[in-house]
Amino acid sequence: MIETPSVDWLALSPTVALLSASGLALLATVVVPGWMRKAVTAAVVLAGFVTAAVLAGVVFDESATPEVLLSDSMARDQLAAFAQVILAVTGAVVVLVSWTERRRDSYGEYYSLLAAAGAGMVFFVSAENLMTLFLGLEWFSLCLYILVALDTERAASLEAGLKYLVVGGFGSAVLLFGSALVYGATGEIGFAEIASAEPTDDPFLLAGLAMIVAGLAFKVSAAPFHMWTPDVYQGAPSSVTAFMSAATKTAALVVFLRVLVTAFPSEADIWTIAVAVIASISLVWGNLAALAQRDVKRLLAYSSISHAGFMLMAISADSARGGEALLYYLVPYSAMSVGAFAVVAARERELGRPVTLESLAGLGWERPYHGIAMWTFMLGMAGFPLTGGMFGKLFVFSAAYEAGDWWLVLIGVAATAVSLAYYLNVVRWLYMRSGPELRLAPAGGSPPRDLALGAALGAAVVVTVGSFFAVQPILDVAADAAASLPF
Amino acid sequence: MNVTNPFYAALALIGNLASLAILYLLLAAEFLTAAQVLVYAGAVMVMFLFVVAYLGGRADAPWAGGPPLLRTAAVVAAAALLVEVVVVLGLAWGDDLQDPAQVADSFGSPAEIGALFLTDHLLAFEITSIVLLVAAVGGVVLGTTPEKEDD
Amino acid sequence: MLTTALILLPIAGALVVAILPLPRETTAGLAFLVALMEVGLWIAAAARFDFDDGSLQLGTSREWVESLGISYSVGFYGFSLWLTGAAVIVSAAAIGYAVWIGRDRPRAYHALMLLLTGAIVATFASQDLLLFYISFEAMLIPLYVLVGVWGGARRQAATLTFVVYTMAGSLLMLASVVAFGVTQGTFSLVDSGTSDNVWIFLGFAIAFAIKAPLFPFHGWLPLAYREAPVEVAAVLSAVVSKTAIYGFLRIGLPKFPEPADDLSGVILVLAGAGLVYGSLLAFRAPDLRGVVAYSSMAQMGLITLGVFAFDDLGLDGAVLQSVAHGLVSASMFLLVGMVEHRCGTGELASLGGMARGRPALATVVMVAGMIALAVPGSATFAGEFLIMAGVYDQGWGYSIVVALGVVLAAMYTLRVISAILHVKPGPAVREGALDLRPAELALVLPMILALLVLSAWPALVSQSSFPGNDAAQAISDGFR
Amino acid sequence: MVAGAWICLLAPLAGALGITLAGQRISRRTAGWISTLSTFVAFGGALVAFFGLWAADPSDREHVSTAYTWLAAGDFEVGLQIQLDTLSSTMMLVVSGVGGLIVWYSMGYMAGDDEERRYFAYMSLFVFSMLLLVEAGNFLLLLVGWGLVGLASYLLIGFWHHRPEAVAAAKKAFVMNAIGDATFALACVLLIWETGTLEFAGVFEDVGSLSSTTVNLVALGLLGGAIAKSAQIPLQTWLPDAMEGPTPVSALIHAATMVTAGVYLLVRAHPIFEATPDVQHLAAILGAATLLVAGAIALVQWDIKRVIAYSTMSQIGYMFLAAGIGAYGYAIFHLMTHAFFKALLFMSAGLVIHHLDGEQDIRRMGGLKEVMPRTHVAFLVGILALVGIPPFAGFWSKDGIIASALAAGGALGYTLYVAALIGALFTGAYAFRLYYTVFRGSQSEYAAEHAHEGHGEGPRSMLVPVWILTVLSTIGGLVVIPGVWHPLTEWIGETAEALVDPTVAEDYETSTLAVVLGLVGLFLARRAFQAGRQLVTNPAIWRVLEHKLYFDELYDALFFRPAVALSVALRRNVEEPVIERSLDEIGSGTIQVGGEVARVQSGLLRTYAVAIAFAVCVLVVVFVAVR
Amino acid sequence: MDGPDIGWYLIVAAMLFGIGALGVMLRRSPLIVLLSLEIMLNASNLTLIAFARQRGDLTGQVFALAVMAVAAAEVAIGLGLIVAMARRRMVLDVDQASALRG
Repeated sequence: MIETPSVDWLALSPTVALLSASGLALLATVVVPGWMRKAVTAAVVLAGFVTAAVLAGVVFDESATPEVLLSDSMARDQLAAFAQVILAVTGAVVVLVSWTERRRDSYGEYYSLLAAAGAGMVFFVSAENLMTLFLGLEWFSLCLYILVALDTERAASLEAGLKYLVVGGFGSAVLLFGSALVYGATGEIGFAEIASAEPTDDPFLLAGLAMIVAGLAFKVSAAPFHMWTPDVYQGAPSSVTAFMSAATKTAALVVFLRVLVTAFPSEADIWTIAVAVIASISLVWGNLAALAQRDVKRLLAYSSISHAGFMLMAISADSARGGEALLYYLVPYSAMSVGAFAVVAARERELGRPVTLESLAGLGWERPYHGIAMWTFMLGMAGFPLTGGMFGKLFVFSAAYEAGDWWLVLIGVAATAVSLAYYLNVVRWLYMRSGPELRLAPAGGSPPRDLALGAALGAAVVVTVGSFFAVQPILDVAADAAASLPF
Repeated sequence: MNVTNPFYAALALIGNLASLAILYLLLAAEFLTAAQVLVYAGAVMVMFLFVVAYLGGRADAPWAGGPPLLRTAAVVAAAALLVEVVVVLGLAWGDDLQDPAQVADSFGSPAEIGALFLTDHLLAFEITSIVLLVAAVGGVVLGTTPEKEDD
Repeated sequence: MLTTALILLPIAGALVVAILPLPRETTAGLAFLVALMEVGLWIAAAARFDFDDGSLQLGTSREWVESLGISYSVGFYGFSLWLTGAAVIVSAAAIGYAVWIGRDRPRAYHALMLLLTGAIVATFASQDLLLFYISFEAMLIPLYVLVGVWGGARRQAATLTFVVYTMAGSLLMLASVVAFGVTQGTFSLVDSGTSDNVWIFLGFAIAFAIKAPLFPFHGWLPLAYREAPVEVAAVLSAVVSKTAIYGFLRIGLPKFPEPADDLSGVILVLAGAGLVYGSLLAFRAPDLRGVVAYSSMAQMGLITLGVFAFDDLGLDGAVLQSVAHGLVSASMFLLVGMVEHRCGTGELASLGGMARGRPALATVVMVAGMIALAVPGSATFAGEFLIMAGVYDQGWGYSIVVALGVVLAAMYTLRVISAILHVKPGPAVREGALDLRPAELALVLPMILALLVLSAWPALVSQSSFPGNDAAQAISDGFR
Repeated sequence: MVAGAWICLLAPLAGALGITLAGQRISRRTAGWISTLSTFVAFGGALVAFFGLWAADPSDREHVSTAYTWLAAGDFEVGLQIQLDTLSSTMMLVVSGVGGLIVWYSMGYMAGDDEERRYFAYMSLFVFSMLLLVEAGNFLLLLVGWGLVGLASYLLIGFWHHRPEAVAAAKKAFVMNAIGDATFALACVLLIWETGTLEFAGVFEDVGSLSSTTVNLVALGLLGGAIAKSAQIPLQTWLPDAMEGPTPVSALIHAATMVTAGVYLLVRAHPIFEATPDVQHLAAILGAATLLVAGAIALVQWDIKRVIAYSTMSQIGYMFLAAGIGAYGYAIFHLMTHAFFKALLFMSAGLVIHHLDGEQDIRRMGGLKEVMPRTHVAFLVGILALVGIPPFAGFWSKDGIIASALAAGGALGYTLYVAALIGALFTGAYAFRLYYTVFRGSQSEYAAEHAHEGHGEGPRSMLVPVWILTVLSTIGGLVVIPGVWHPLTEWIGETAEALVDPTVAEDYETSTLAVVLGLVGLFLARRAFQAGRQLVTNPAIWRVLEHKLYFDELYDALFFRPAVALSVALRRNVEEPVIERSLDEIGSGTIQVGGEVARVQSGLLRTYAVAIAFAVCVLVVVFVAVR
Repeated sequence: MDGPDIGWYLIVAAMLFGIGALGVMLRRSPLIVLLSLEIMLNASNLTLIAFARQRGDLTGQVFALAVMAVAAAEVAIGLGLIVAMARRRMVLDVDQASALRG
């Protein structure tokens, strides 16, 4: 008889909470009558995310010293917990954002899949070997494929789904092949073991590492692996886009950091450069392409690519400070992007058509609350003071500078300068258009009151601005989290 | 790979997979061989054929097409991938690929794999099940799209 | 504490104004009240300030980010206190003007104006490099919208050029800030030592050169000054530009002695060029704002000459001139606004003859103009003379350039005065156009009076700007 | 007595402020009285100071009093300080005295102008500035006064701001003076760096120790200021245009006081000039040139005030000459007498103009002797004093100067001597040409219809000052009688000791020559007048003189147009294309690139796959290759 | 052991991977693209198993098994998508799906 290994349920608790939420929601879609289905499932999933956040907090508190569970298949450390908190909170906010999203009746499935995806990510960030890594990745990716394509009545949604599925499949195949090679080179799949395994510059190992970097860069949507991003972000339901832009990036980046630092320390000299290059390509590409966009979701997609560039900068520093910088950056970033997409979603529902810059005209005056929120997010992404975005950039830059990549800092500065043009352009449309342009907007007639979305926006703004004034606490936490990696 | 009709393509794939199964067998992975045959030749392919049948002749799209540049680029890229792996192999050939480890007969037997799945790779196992569940849900949600003419 | 209050009061005021759903007039009035309270606070601060020992006073410091050595640390030296004084007075006048003119969307407008005030004060007060950067940037946020929403016809081009250009500069500064802070291990201006890295210095220098602006970095100036709401333009040219000077005085020179010295030649030449260039363009600018805008560019060149004279005369002169020019250019801009308000245009060709029957306008314009052209005996004259004397040590040529600037200033200022006041009324001047109303006088006169006081006693500023009344020493010691 | 000096300085300022602040609340007449009285108070203060000094022991006749530190930077300090010595006290008397009379006079002259208050405020401001100039205890304060009188003159020349000529003239005057101020300021800068102070005493002590170039430059700078202020060649062109201002203004600023400030500066800064004789002689030469040129031009002018203006220039030329050769006493002496008689001339001219409703062209006057006899007397006295006919004031002072030139000797001395004498001839000629055309002969019909009897020659407020000045112009020169006594020159000598002292013989021979030449001029003018022809008959010369030797045209072509052209060129070729457009181009360029980049995003799924595949290949190659 | 060297298996795997990639990059029918993806995954599987054998370590096989499941799931979703597209009368050609671009 096989003795079943002891499972550390606390470490798994966030995942479990979300899974059960997802399961309940799924159940509810079947048993609960249609008129209250949406409410119930949403409530359940919201509760799930909140519990997950709380539990992750507890885990963070409990696991000061990182440990590896279940024969090195998952890690229980503060890095994972930190990321899980961000992910769970993001998920909760997204639930709020999607409350008034119009869709064919598959609400139950939507929420349950959202929870499932959340669970996948929450597990993913704690993956400690290549198998769990791959499986976790596929886990939330599959959920996202479905979510993206969920608005089956919109051709765009389906197209986005197909593209995401195919390109995503391609990417994960690459990742898988890479893992296979690494496995072949070392005979190990656990990160720590890979690091300690003998062959350092075995060609298999290197090729595998390259492919793994590629696969993860794909999920981070860093150039040149980003090309799916704009299409998918544009086509997907706005709430899903919000979730992807914030959560997927967070999960993927954290894992990126974990894999590279834990599993391939002896190849650091190569992958730091590689990551730095990828980062700079993303910065240049994302910002330049964003200049040409009219569709706001697309614009934000490109901006998210450039942000990926910034955060990869931090990873390429390969230092504790770099880790801190990345983790800090994630906080305001996810808040800002979720918030921004939330505003877009609201406008979308109000106008009933995709949101272009033109259709933002005058929003700032018609809906002061949304306007100011969007303003905050744009300035934050541009790295203006009074938002966490500024400190994020500062830390990333200083990390890169300490690592000696002053050229990277300069590229970052230039990219930021370019990015201003389109971020401010959004603000310009919000406030400074008048007369003819305004006719695109519905004259008067306030939109359906949407408290949930309002609350979500409020939360996002609070985090964005709060992370500016409360730098130190966040930074301390981030430092602890980063400390759980063997720098 | 240049069959235009998905139906034949699918059948060809079955053949492909079957031969893979043989290879697995040679690699002393009996259980996997079985799984391969069942999962692929069975489930997956059946799904495929269903869909193909459902979609009927509408499905087949012509071979390649699109910008020629793209085509050449594709070929080059694929070739490059292949070549690289081969080169890597060549680099690594010398050292340890010759002498595979000696393994017991029970290597790759269902029992051992099952044991592993229930001990070391418990999580993997669970996740796999979750993934499958998700897939099922997804298939249903997407599959049951009502016909829509408008928009 | 007082310093923090000075910074927070306007910001708090901004929030209140923005949030409370008050009627137009009340909102505007409230904003103006806050601005006046700010002036009052400054007076209180000046009263507490011991000018004889010019060391850092009214300081507060609180850790912000230990790991990087970033702290919220503020305080005043003599010169920064004076600059702040000019700033609060000017912005009070500007807000008052906005109230009087009745800008629409008052809640947003006044909130932004107050925010701007707070940011400016914070800039002058900041004793931490990052805090400086933050407030330096924060000024842009309100300015962007103020110009872009309430500006003239081409406001959008103006505002985008302005912000992107200045932001580009200050991002270079951010890079430098990072480099300096990381190498120093602290961002505190008080604790950090000096650096001899030319590149880091260049980052700062370019940012300041764009902000000032110095020739040839003034590409944003003509459009911004023309299109901005006139009172915003006033704040822009009077105060915001001075933050660059503060930057040079507090960071550029003390923290980078060698680089500043090595590059002083270039900067001096650019400054001199800017002085002449601006004056020449002002001399033929077709409209009021053009003249004032280019003249203030010339003035910034002059002040920079003073700063990079590296000696007591030049530095004290620069501070004195900054304060004086701040007040005078603000009054000029407001007067321009009042004239434009009456005539509907600033084209010199279509103005004229406004002196007849409008004694108040005539007198105020004349006085402001005379101070603007630095008639001997005025505070501006004192400043220019000190600079002229100070920069002589760097090369007699610069003194000549300053002298040339004085003559050119006379030419363009007289041109604009006559164009407004003299000869026969222009096509745009209606007989009905009124003299200055009491409200308008109340806005301009305080600044004029302050200028007259300074004219009667320029030493008040020039003697009390730097620790131990020894500017060069203080700078070379890095204010230790 | 120092208190007196302070009162003298501050009273007019108080007047000016009072009038400005009172604004509409006081009647115009009150404003006039405030201004006048404040000036006379200043005169009182000056008297106190003067006699205080007079009574004091000769060794104790230099007092410096500092109110507070006006400007300071580091260890450089400049106080608001006044220096009271024989020179400044004399100047104070002249300025406040003559000034008071003229302000008083202008109460009548300006009566009915709707901006009288502004006028009197400006007048008081001017008197204050002038007093600040003469009392200043250091160069910077002197420069301040220097600039302020320029300001006041700008304001007053442009007083009738609806007249384009007036405004243009005002601007011209100010800009030209600004040039002077600039060179003056530069001189001060040099002094700061070389001597570390700007106080007269301190500077003069160190002058000896300075390098010759430094001294030269400083002296040149000061001289530049002096020339600009005193309208000497080559910065003389503003003065004639300045006649656009009200006549009393011309009398006060452009005859009696401000324009002579240059002379005061030369005398005040004599140690510096003495340290560099070349520059000092340059001053003398310029003075001589000016007195000739101006005298010649005066021969052909038609505007009564312009004639007098040119005569002013030429008289100041005499003073420069004197100061240039070191005859400080005579320079100041002539400054004083000239203040008397030139003010007198202007004021009586003002009476005429006032009488003829603002007409200034002498061709439309004539035969006014009958209609305005008293004015005629006053004017005649003024003319005689100007030409230097004994015993009138001008005679003593001017001949003193010419004699000093003789005494100075040397090539320079003699040339100056000759020039001065020729100048005397010119003086006689243009002075009497003016006199005859205005007062003698038959009335022009214009004069006839305007000069109706009855409304007298003007209000008392105008006449009384004229009388006083007439008296002064008659006897004012008696304070220096060669061979008998010269208290004034000695008095001045205590501050600025003369370098030359003409002997009595030189004096008398000069006097005879000068007087004779003056009379010759008189007769020439008379003959020409009776013959009804001009003094200058050669049309070519006439044209040249009428165009003031084309100085205006020259400067216009030399400075103004180039400046304008340059500014326009800069705007067209640098500002707009380079500075402004470059930004737009950069911006649009970047956006275009962005468009290109975005176009790569073809939307074709397969491209994405290809891109990824390629990227993977590259990564693998790199990774494998690096190791 | 019986059978060829591990290397040959790997070469086969590499070729399969390449072929699959080629399929994804060249074919326009989403169905066949899915098939190609399957082939790529299988290539990885083969690699895994080969190494497992060569290391004498079952982890690889377990991994491969998990991958199979995942692959199946992917197919299921992919097919669902395709069906949905077909229902919406969308042309089943990935080149036609390029409304989202720029």
